[in-house]
Amino acid sequence: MDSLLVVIFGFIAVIGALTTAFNREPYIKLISMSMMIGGIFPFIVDRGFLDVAAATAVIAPISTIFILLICRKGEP
Amino acid sequence: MNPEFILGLILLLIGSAVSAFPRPKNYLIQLINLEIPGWGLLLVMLSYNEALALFTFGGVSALSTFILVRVIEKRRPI
Amino acid sequence: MLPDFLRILIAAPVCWILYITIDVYFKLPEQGGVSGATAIAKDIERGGGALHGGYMMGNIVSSPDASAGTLLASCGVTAAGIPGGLFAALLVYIGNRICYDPGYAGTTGAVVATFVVFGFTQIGFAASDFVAGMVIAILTIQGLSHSHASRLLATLWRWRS
Amino acid sequence: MEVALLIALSVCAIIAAYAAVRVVLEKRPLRKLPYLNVLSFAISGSLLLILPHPLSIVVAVAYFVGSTLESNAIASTYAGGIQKDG
Repeated sequence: MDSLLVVIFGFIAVIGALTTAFNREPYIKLISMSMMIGGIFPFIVDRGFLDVAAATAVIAPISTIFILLICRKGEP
Repeated sequence: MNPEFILGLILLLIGSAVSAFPRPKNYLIQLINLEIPGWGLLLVMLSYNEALALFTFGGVSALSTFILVRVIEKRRPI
Repeated sequence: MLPDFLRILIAAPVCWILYITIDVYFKLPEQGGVSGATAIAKDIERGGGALHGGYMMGNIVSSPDASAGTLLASCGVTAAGIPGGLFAALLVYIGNRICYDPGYAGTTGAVVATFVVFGFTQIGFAASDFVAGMVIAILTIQGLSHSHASRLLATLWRWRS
Repeated sequence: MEVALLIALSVCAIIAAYAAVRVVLEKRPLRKLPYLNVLSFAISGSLLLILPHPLSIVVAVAYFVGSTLESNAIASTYAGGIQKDG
């Protein structure tokens, strides 16, 4: 992969991880975690593991939906 | 030292430090923080070209999240 | 043969007109499909936008419609030609059914966009230009300014009804 | 890799970086979701342009539908759409 692309997708993954780590509200943490996963996916595809990428793309939202079950309704 | 390995180590360090000391100290925040080192470990496994390990790790990660969610739900009724 | 940047800049308005036309024709700005889309529309209206444009932006966020169909069909034409585009249309229909949506807009958009993109590849365009053009087109609606984009979409909706 | 593919890939990646910055700078959670949608479009396009293979269509569609489902669930739960008793 080109070095510009490595820098850009690595930037997206790291800034998503930092926002997930240091924010205090659960919904903002979940949105930033989705952003971090988006930065990780091009690295999986670049290695050529298309089957792993397809399986992971289906599994990741299911994991988020499990976490959403215990986010309380009124709590921001 | 390829970029996947370095990125995975960065995510692993950030995630384990934050998941050991969660800032608002409750189970939900700690469970969300625990997802970050999981993805970092997946990137480290990716840099060693282990396809079967990636499959197994993805499935087990989602399953353990489900079990932890059930445990937290039972302990603190919503 | 045009230069590369000019081809992307021509492909972006073509994609924009295509998916806005199909979305407005299938009445996406009329109401929010799910409760999340309605909440996004109310929040955009509170920030200074228009309500019907907000409904359309919320529907684009919460289910794959004609914009996703255009993007994925041009991806399919890039990878495998006409059969790739039709296969992407089938997958978009399945994804629409997962997201509690009837799925007319997404499937129609994907099928129409397959033939439009294939027609443009016959006169010297590359199919990958339309992927970049669609990303630019969605940027102008969802990414620059929510209030201005929702007012523009509300104007188009008033024009249709 | 040919030149047209590379230029399209660069455009997608730059738009993805812009959308990521906008997601971080926005304060309210419901206003973050359209920017997240732009990011999802850009990533989903660049996944296919990195490796143009017929199986990549399945990966791009799976990523896009998964991301959309996630946004839908977050918005519905935030708005109180899932009525949960006990």
